[in-house]
Amino acid sequence: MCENHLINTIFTDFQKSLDGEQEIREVIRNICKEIGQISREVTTVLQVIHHNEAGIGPACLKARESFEKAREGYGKLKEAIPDTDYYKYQEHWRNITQRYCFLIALTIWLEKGILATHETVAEILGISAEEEKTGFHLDIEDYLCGLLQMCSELARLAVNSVTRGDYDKPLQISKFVMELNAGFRLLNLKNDHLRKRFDVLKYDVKKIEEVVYDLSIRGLRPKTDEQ
Amino acid sequence: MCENHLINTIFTDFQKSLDGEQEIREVIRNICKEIGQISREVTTVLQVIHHNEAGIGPACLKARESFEKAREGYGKLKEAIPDTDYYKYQEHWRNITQRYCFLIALTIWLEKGILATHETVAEILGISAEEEKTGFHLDIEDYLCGLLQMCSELARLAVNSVTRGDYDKPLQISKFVMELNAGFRLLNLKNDHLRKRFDVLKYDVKKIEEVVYDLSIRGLRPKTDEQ
Amino acid sequence: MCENHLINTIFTDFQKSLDGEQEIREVIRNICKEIGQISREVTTVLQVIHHNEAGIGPACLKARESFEKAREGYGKLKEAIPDTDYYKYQEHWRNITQRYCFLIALTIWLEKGILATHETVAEILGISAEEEKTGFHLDIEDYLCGLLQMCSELARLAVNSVTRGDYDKPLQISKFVMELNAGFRLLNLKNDHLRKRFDVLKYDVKKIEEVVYDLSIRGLRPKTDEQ
Amino acid sequence: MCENHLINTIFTDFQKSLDGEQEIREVIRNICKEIGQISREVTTVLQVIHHNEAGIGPACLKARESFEKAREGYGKLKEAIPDTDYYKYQEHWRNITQRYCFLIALTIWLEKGILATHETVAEILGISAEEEKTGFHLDIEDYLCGLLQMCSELARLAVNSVTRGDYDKPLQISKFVMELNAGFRLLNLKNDHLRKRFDVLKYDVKKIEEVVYDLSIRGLRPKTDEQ
Amino acid sequence: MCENHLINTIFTDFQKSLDGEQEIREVIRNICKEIGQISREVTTVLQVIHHNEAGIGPACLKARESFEKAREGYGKLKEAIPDTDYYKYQEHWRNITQRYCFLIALTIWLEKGILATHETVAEILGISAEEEKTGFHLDIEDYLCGLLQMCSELARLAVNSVTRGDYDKPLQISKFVMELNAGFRLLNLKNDHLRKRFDVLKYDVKKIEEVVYDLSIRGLRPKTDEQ
Amino acid sequence: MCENHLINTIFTDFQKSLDGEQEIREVIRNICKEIGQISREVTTVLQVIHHNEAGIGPACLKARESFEKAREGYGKLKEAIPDTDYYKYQEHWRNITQRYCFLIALTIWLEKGILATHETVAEILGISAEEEKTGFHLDIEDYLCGLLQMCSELARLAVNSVTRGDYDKPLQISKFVMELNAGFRLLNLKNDHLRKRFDVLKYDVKKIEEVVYDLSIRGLRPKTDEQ
Amino acid sequence: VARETAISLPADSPVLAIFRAAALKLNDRQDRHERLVKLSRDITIESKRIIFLLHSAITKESQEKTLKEADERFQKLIKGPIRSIGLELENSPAYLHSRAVTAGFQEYIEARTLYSLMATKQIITFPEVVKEFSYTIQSEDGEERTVVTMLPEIDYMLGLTDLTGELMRKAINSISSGDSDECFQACQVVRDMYTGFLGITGNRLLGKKLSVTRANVAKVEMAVYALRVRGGEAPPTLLLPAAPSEWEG
Amino acid sequence: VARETAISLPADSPVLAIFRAAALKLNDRQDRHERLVKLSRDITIESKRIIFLLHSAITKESQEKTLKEADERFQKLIKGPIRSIGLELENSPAYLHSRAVTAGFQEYIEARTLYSLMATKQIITFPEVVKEFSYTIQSEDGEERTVVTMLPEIDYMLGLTDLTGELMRKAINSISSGDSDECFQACQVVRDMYTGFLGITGNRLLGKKLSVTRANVAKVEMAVYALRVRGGEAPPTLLLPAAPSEWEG
Ligand SMILES: [Mn+2]
Ligand SMILES: [Mn+2]
Repeated sequence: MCENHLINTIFTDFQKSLDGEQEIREVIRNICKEIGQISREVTTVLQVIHHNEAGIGPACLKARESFEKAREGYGKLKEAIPDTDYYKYQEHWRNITQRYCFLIALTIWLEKGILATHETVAEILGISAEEEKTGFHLDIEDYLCGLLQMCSELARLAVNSVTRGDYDKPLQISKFVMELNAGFRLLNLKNDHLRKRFDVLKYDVKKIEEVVYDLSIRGLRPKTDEQ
Repeated sequence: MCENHLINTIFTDFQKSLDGEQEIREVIRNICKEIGQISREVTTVLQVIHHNEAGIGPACLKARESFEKAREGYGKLKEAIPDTDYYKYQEHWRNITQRYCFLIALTIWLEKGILATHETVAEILGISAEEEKTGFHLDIEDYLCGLLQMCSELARLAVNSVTRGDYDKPLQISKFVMELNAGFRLLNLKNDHLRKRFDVLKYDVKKIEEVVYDLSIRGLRPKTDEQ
Repeated sequence: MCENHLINTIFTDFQKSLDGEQEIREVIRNICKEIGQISREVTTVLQVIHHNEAGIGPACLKARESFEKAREGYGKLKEAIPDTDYYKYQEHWRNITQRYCFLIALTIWLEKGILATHETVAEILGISAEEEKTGFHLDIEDYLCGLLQMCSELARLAVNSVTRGDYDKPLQISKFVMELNAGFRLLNLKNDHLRKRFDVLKYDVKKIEEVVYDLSIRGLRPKTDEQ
Repeated sequence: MCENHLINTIFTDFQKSLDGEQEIREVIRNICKEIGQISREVTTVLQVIHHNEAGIGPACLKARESFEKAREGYGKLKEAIPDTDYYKYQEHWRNITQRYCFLIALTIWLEKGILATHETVAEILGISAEEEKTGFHLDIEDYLCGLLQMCSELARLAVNSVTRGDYDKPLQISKFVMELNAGFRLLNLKNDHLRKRFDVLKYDVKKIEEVVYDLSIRGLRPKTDEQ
Repeated sequence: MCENHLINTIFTDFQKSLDGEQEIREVIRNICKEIGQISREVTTVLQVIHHNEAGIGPACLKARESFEKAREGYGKLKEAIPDTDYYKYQEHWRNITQRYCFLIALTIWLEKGILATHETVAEILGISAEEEKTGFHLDIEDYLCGLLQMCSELARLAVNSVTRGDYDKPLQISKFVMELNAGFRLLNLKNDHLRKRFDVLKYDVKKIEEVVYDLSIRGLRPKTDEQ
Repeated sequence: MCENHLINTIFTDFQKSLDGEQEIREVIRNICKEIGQISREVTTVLQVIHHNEAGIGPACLKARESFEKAREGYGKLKEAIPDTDYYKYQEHWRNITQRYCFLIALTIWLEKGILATHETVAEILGISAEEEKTGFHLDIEDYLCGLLQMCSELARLAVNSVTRGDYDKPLQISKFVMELNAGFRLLNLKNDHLRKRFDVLKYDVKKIEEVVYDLSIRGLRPKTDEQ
Repeated sequence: VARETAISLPADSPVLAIFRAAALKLNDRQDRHERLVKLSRDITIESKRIIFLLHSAITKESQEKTLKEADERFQKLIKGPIRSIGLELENSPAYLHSRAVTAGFQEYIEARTLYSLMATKQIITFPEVVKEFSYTIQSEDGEERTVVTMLPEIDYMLGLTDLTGELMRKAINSISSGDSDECFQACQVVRDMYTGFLGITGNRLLGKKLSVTRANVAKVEMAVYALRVRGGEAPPTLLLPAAPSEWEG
Repeated sequence: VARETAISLPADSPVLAIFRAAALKLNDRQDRHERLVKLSRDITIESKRIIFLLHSAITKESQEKTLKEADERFQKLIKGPIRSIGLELENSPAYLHSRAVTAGFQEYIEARTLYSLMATKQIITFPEVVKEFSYTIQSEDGEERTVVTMLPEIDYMLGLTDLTGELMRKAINSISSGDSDECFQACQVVRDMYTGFLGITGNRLLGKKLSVTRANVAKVEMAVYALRVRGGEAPPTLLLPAAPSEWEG
């Protein structure tokens, strides 16, 4: 429309690449909607752990099934995004991925009482754990954010376990979260989202310690093998 | 003053429509002032629930009387606004309506321990719960916002009940709010305001769980049939 | 997942209405994207008027074709939106509609040198100029905003016409914009956006007056019948 | 509702004073609406000076009539406001009053070619020019702001006079504005708003000088006695 | 320097009034600096209440001495400002006066456990509580703002009292702040600043209620006569 | 007041240095008021150049006298400010100093038609032209800003000279400002105040060129020796 | 429990190992980011200076000299900091650090396109710039490999929006140096670019800059208008000495 | 005229000479500013890391190791970038570039004061920090001279305001690691600093940070409150196993 041919080309070329980007974003948005919905379901399923001991096992099973479905979504995501552009579009799935890290790590802890590694979580989502020049992967910061979310949920679980009369779990939680706390202190965080989330960890740890203290002074603390 | 007749007409017509809109807004503002004042009175009346068990019944009665008066105000509002213009002026009464939903839902819970439905609240305000037919209705988002405000108030009530030595009410509140929480978790919220309000619910839930925990660990929790 | 049936119903119903709204918004967004794109094309096409006299006629023809396409878009919009919900979704198309008013009024002025009335613009877009009957209409504020945008473009055109050696057009523009200015002065504006836009008109008027001045003082002003 | 009598008194007293203030503001707002409307009409009436020499006289007459009406409004304002509260409510009429100073000073210059003094303007508005005695007065800052607005209008008039073929008026304007400019240069301004307005004066002066320049270099400048 | 005599007079007169105002402001600023400094000292002195019970009495004595000095400052202020100009210069001392209201109300509560009335505070500052007669007075809004600041400080004191092992004071504070809260709820606030400050009160109330709760549930709450 | 002695010392020491700073600022402010007033007088005195050729010489003389007085002020400033703190307080005198650079450079050009160097201006103000680690000096950026202000004034002078019938001065101005323009183009400017001021220079140059052009086409351009 | 846990944590705890690994990765990222920010600042300041250099030439001869110098300085940037960015990001995702380098890239594009317009009367295109950012690196073991410094297209476009500002300056400068052809040309380029930007949709950053571009168009149009109004008054044949009285009316 | 003037400008024009000198000065300033910004960023990032290091120690033994490491890293900063700043500004007014370095200084102070509180239970004072910023430089000709890196007192104070945030973190951490003494101490230091800041008048920057400090005080006070409320419920003698029923009422 503009008579200078070269300038015309510059702008139409750019519009084309914008359109391409727009399309990719549309695809991403749809996939994210889907896996976001699944993550919300898992979250709801896992709520049962706060009120019903017996429900934990089945809830984990259900969660595992959902992770399978999420894995498919991540597969599609991996395909949709050009190899070099992971960080260009990251904002779209960042929150959701952090939530999956949280949900997977929580499930694994409920199942086996151990920490899900970066590799394990990535594997469950069917993506790489390595950040390379190109390619879709599980960003280490998202993994760490997920762990912090898990700690908050575990603090809540410690409180509700006692309400349910389970005096055992708070101690397990305490031991586990303290290890994570020691781990997080090894990191140099910038003043970003992860840092803010990390500041919350202190309060989670404090809450858990208070529960353990409450049990101790009432002699409700179970004897463990270690002590 | 402007010599072009056509232009003259366009602008004097527009000034007329501007003036008309201004008048409607004036009417709305006056009605809202009135029903806003009533809502403030109800809020004050219901404060007694935090300090005085015996005052709850009478407070609910007084509140009911005020709702009658508010209903008249809503009647006037309904008349003042053309059917097609509900959303044009909605901002004027939005906050007030949310507060009424809160107050009505709280009153009904205090009276009967049940959740006031969307229809019930709309009926008490004398307006439709359906958007379709007539323009003026009780927006469901406003209703839900009111419920969330109620949850915050109930969390506070749980705390103050314990102070008053009433160890029963926190458990009722816990059960009720947990159910609502489960309901809200079914939603896939986009809406900004409702979303933010919903995030507050998590804190209310946590607070209530901690109150129940405090009662449990001290053996102050009344035996209920279910457990 | 939530065991309380009543609550379940409330929330699943709400989710349905949320989804419905979401769908409507999606539809609106898609239509707006389309007509927005068309409006951008017209804007680009009409740029030619600033440096090529001969291009004006063809540009107007092209613009007219695009308005036909826009009209289809507005038709779809009208269908998509329930009669009562015009103001609920208005923000989506507000800017675009103002731009169409601008483009149509500019085209008509270029073609015939007259002011496009509110009815004419509405007709070209295939929508009602009246609010009362059906919900969807051409808001008069949007129409006026479009006229103000046109005045800015005409002020620019006055300058560029002189550059092109056309000393006639500035005088036409001057007469036309002065009349519009007189019209706008009749208004008692409250509205923020329109008000701000109107303040810009003062600068446009001043600019045009200075162009006419520059021609007058240099004896470049064509003799007109009136003088 | 609040059981502590002392506190009750404090707050109900305060509510009364709040209500009183609210009422006064309502009254002020209504009067300002009215005199604002009149000022807008005068502004429109005086627009004619830019296009039609012959219209100037009649426009001044019309303006004078409107000033009479404005005077009544200011009379009501003076009554409505307690002597001590002029500065409490000043913001309400500040802009309007500045505009009246502008309009009155412009009218008087058009009529007689002289500067309307602070006292003259105050007298026309029927208020005191002195702050001391009674509370309500014509603030000198507002008067000066009005003069600055007049200078901008005169700069525009200089341009449009030339367009009309009147090469005399620019020189009168030049002489008048230069004198005012010299006056303003005597001030040591702190005040933000006045300062900013004063900075605009520099541009007005420059514009007027350029108009006189254009006339001079083309030999269009009428011979005056002084030169 | 400006040759037109009339204009010269106008501007030199104005410069005189500007200078006069400037002088008054200078005087006000100096007095405010002084009483501001004193208020800061009192604030610092009263910090001791949070960690040292024994220091409270002496701190109140010191504060009282400072109020004497402040009273002198307010005396000078009263003299410096013309009766009609209270609202012209109010911004200079507004924050400081609010702080004095806070400090005086806090001191009196610490001394006697009662609310300092508007009149009492005004008297201590040596100024009128009434607006009508003389211009200079203690604005009731400033008084109320001071009370709200006191409530925040008392909420903090409730927390720190418990830390110090004083389980009595939180109950006193609770009773006192609840009464004030009931009072504030009677108001229909428009005013922005006061409104925002009032919203903070809700958090203060909640905090105090939670402190009382913590004492109650742990059986640490002293028996009072009322219960 | 705080019991931790060390912390107490830290803060009282800091307050002392703040107080010292405050005192210095007060002194600076007073001196700046004084030299600011003088600069305003010079500005007014030099206004005569635009209307009265004969007044230029006397105006320069008067200006020179005022520079003497300003020099005394700068002497006091130099004394008042600790050697290392020039840039700490620079904001206070920055604008004024730039104006002096403008006024001095203008005076010298009017007197001798040459560019006042950085050293010359500094000398007239009685301060150093060298930026060393310590000491009061004439900042190079302020000097350059002053030159840019002079160029704007000269552009205005070119216009007004023609009005006065002096066809000689515009050519001198043209030659001089073009040299300065070539000079400024050698500088690398940041996106700061100086850069913005420099962008204005283009328009001044353009204006001057237009005047020279106007003279040329009318054969009013005096023959100079160079051509 | 906390302290007990901490004390009892063995140095080879698998949890700690996970975090030690994470700490390394995070530190690497931060360090790299810092290095890139510094490179970007270097590019920014040098590009700004080249722009000033390009404005400084008044005569045709000095312009040629200037263009030559500018070209040399671009080459230094390409072989220096821009190459370093490529090497720094050889094994890391470029977009991860795009915020660290965007300012430098944008300013570079502003300078580079201004240069290309002056040297060739054409705006250098995105692919052409990209081509210049490709390097052949000799490893220590003698093997060659290709490293490319990735330039996001959006940075190129954002640089172009700023170009309109420089062209506006150039146009007004060229009026006062009497070169009206250059002024008309610059005006048309700015107009064409404005038209181009008007048609672009779907990018927030560009949208924000549109009003600045519009202001630049207005300024440049006013400049050529002034040129024309003056010219209109004085047809070349009348460029003879004449008394002002003849020009009346 | 313009072009003529430009062409006729001799290369040794005194006007151009003035501007050439000015150009040199302005470039010097800009270059120096850039170098200082880079040094400041280096200081910032390393200081932040030292702060994290200081938080990482959980046990007393690890704390000693940590303090030792922190001290070494401070020395590296003092002998490295901080010294470079001093040298850079040896002949230039320091305040001219204070905006370039303030971020680094503030973060350094935050780290340094936190360290001093942990190592000596005292906050290192401004004069003490200043003393550490003094260097003896050996010139090439063997002569010694003293160079001081000027630290504005306001940067020291701004660093202190941020210290309250770190102390708050430390206090809450120490609760959960069961070290209630440390928590009470940190609380009192934060309170004392808040009291100190409350008394300060006449600085806008500090005023803005006061609300952050207040928030930190509130957080730390809530932490010690929690500690006390728990303790209040459980007198030491009752720390024996007991059935929950005994704790009723
Ligand atoms: Mn630029
Ligand atoms: Mn920090």
